[in-house]
Amino acid sequence: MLEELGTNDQGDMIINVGPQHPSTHGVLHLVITLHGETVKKVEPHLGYIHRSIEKMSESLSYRQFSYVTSRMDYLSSHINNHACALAVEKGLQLEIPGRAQYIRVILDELTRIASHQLWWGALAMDLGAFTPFFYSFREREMINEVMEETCGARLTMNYIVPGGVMFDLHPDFQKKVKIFLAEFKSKIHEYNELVTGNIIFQNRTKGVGYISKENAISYGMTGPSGRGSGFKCDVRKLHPYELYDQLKFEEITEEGGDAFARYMVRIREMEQSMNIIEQLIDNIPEGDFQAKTKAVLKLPKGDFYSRVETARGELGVYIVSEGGTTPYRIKYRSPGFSNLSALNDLAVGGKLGDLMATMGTLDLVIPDIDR
Amino acid sequence: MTNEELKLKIEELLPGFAFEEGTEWLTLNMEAEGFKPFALQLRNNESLKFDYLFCLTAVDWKTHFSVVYHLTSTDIRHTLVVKVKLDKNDPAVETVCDIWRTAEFHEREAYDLMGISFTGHPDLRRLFLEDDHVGFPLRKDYEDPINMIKL
Amino acid sequence: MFLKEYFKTVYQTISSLLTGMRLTGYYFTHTKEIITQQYPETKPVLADRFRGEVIMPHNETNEHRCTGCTACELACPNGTIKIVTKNEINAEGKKKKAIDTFVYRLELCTMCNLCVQACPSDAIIMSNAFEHSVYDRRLLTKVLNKPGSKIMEGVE
Amino acid sequence: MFSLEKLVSIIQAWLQSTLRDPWAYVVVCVMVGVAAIALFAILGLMLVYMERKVAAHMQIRLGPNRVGPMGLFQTTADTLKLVMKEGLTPDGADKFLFNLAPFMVMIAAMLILAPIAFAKNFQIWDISIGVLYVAAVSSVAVIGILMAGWSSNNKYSLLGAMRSAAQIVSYELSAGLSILAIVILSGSLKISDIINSQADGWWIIKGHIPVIIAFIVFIIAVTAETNRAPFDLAEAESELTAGFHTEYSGMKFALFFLAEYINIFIGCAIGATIFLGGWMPFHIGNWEAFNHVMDFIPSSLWFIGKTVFLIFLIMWFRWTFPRLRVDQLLNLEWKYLLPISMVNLLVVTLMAIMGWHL
Repeated sequence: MLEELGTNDQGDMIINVGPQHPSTHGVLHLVITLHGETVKKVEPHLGYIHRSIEKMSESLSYRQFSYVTSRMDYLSSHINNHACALAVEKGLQLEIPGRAQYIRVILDELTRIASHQLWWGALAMDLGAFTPFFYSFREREMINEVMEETCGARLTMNYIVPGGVMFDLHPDFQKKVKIFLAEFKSKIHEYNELVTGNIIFQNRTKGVGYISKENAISYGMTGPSGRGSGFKCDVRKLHPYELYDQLKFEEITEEGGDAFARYMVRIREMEQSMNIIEQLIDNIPEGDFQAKTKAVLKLPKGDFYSRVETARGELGVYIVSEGGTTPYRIKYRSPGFSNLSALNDLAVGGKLGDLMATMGTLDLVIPDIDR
Repeated sequence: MTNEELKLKIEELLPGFAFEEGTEWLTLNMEAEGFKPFALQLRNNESLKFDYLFCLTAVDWKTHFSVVYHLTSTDIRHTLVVKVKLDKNDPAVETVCDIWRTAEFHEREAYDLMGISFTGHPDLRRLFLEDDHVGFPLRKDYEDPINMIKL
Repeated sequence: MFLKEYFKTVYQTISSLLTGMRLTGYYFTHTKEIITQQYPETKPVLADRFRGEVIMPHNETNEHRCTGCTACELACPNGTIKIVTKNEINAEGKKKKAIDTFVYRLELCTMCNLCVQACPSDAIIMSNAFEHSVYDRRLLTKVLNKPGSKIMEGVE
Repeated sequence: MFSLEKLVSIIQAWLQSTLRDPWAYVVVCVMVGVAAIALFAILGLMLVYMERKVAAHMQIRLGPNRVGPMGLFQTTADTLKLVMKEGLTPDGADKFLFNLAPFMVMIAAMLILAPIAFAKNFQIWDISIGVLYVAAVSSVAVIGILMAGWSSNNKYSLLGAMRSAAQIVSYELSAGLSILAIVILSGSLKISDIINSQADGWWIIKGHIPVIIAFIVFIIAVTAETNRAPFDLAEAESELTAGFHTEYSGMKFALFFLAEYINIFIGCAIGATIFLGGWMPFHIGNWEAFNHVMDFIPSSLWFIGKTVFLIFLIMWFRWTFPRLRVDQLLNLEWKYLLPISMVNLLVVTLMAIMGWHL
C-alpha cells in the first residue's frame, strides 16, 4: 500500500527521476528516496537504450564491428573507434604508419575538447543557467566542421579503421584546427567568467557529491570523475598508446573529490588537449594514412584487450577470438557504467538539487552505460 | 612489476595455478572453488595490492562459462588477468563486490546477460532487462525469434 | 573580524555576479555576434566528404560502373544493400553477370562508408544530400541504378 | 499634448453628462474591468515576446522572427496553440482545487493592479494604505501555487509547491522591509503620496546609500517572489521537470504562465513607483529648464520606461545565473537579506528623523 502511494514506512517519498527527465540527458531512470529534500537512496534502473552492441558485434566482421561503437558514447565516438582499432591491431600485430598515428591522436584530442565543451554547457543547464549552453555550442561547432570536412560526419565518424584511418586529411585541416585553437583560447575566459567564477555555481558544486580516492578506485571511477578525487588514472599516461608517450602533457588531478574538483579537471583538461594538438599539428609526417591490410581480417586465437582514455574515462575493448573473421565475444568496459555505479554513494545525504550537480559532473552519457 | 616477477610472486604466495603463455598481461586460470579467498589475498597482500578491478567479463564457451577479472594495482602498477572456469549447468561464483565495489554493477550485468549467479551479491537482479525476462541474451544458445540480432 | 569576512563575502558575491552579467550584456548589445543560421532560406554548405546517402553516379549515356560483385552487400553491417543480378548477353555473345536492381534502404543506413570503401570499381559514392525526411517510409527504399542503365565499357 | 489624465477626464465628463449617477459608476467599473483584462492579455504577450528576444540575443541567437514582422505575432500564435490544446486533469487529482488554482494565481495578480499609478492621475483605486495592500495581496498568490501543487497528485508538483511556499513567505519579509524604508522617508502608505514626494528627485537618488541598498534587496526579493531564475526553484525544470505546473496543460497552463509575467510586471511597477518615482519625470533640484524638458515627456511613458528597465534587469538575471539550491535560497534570505534590510531600516529611520534625505 505504501509502495503504491510512493512512500515508505519512514514517510520518505519515492520518486522516479526519468526515464524522461530534463537532467538525466537521455533515458536514465533513477528511483530516488527523498526525505524532505534530502536524498536517502538512489537506485539506477538501466536498459532503456540497450542495443546489445556486444551481441551484435559477435556477428559482425572485424572491419564492421567498430562502427557500432560510435553509438556507445556518441560524444567521443572517435575515441571509441580508436579503441576498437587498437584491439584489432593488437591481434594482427599491425604497425600503423606514423601519419595515421598523428591524425588519430589529433582527432582524439579534438573530440575530447568537443565533448568537454558540450558537457560544460549541459552542466550549466542542469544547474539552471541556459546561456552557457549556446556559448559552448558555438565553439563546438568549429570542431564539428573540422570533423565533417575530414571524416565526413559530425558525430558518428567511423573514421578510424583497423590499420589507420579511412581517408587522408583534408587539405584545410591544419589551417582550420589552428583557427579553432586561436579562437577557443580567446573565448575560454568566458567560460570562467560566466560559470567557474560565479558564486552561485561555486556554492552549488563545492562540497557536493564527495567521494574519497579509495572509494573512487574501488568503484572504478575513471576519467575526469576519478581524477577529481586524486586517482591518477589517465590511460594516456599509464599505458601510452600511439604517440602519447612522446608527448608533453600534464595529467590533471584535483584533490577535492567533489563536483567542483571534477569540474575543474575538465576545464583544465581542455587546455591540456589544446597543448597536445599544438605539439602535433605542425609536425604531421608525410606518408601513408593506412597500413596494408587484407580484405578480410582474421584475428588469431586468444584474447586482446585495448584501453584508451575517452572524454569520460577508461574505455576497454576486450576481444575474445577463436581465430575466425568475427569476434567470439566482445566486452566493452565503458567508463560511464562504472562511474554510474558510484552515484548512490555520491548523492546520498545531499539535496535533490545536489543530485543534478553530481550527475552533471559525472558526465553520464546513457548510451555508453547501456551499450 | 613485470609479468615474470609477478608470476614468481604469486607462485610463491599462492601456489598451484595454471598460467597462460604469450599474453600481454599475466593470465591465470582457476576453478570457482577457492576464488574468494584468492581474490581477498590479491586485494590485501601488501606486495600485490590489486585495488582496481577495471573489467569483469563473462564468456560463454559452450562447454563451460568463464568469468574474466582484469585487475590492476594503482600503487605498484601491475596487471593481472584471472579467468575463473564455471560449470555449464550451474554457473556460480562468489561475489567480489565487497572487495571491489565496481563489481556490484558489473556482476549484475553478467548475471543479467549471461546468467551467472554471484553468490553473496547483495542485490542480484536484472540490470538491463525486465525482471520477468526469460533467458540470457549473451549466451551462445540464446535465440529470440522476435528481436533478431543476426542479419 | 567577523564583519570583515561578512562584507568580503558580500563584495565577492556581487562582483562575481556582475562579471557574468557583463558577459551576457556584451552579447546582448553586440548583435553581430549572433550565429543563427536561417535554415531553409540559407542552406548550410557541407563539406565534400559529408556522408548523406549512397548514390550511384551515372554518366550522360546512362551508364554506371557497378559490376554486381556484391562486395558492398557483404561489407555492409546492417543489410542496407541488396543486389539482384541477372545474366546479360553482351556484344560478343558471351554471358555476363550484371545488376538488375541495386536496392538501397536508407532507413537502415548508418553512413559508415564501408560499402564505398569495399567497392572495387568505384561504382557507388556518398552524396551530400541530408534532407531525407519523407512522409512514407517506403520512399526510403531506393533503387540506385536508373532504369535502362548499363554498365560502363571497360569496367570489370 | 496627449496624456492619459485628459482622456480619463473627458470620458468621465461625457459619462456624467449622459447617464445618471449610479449608472455612470457601473459603466466606469465595466470599462475599468475590460481595460484591466485587456492590459493583462497584451502585457502577457508583449513580455513573453520581450523575454524571448532578450534571451535570444544574450544567447547569440535571433529569437522568434518568423510569425509576423520580427516575430511579433509569435506569442499570439503560441497562445492560440495553447487555447486549442486539451486541458487534461490527471487521474486522482482534486478536480475542484486543480481547476481553481490557476484562477487563484491570476486573481491575486489582478488584485494588485488596483493601486498602481500608470500615469499622472491615472489610477484605478488610490487606496490610503496602498503599499500595505500590495504587500498583503501579493502573498495570496502562494495559495494558488500550493493548491496547484497539492491537487495535482504529483510528487514533483508537491515539492515545487512546498519550495515555492517557503520561498515566497521568506522573501516577503525583506521585500516588505525594503518598501518600509521608503514609507518611512515619504511618511505615507498612499501610492500617490509616495510619488508626489519624489517630485524633486527620485528616492533612489536623494535617499543616498541606504535607499540603494533597499532597492537592491527589493529587486532580489521581487525576483524570488515571482519565482524567476536564479530563484525559480518552484519550477526548476532540471530538478522537478516543471514544478507546480507539471500537470497543467492548455489554457490552465497559459494562465500560470501569464500570471508569472503579470507578477513580474507588477513587482517591477511597484519598484519603479517606490524607488524610481513612478510616473514622475526625472527632476534635478532647481534646474528649471531641464525639469521643464523632462515634464514634456508624457508621464505614462516615464512609468512604462522605468518598469521595462526593471523587467529587463530581472530578465538579465535569469539568462545569466545558475539556480540556487533550496537551502542556499533560504540562507540568502535569512542570513544576508533580512539582517541587511533590518539594519538598513534603522539607518533610514535615523535619516528620516535627522532630515538628511533632502
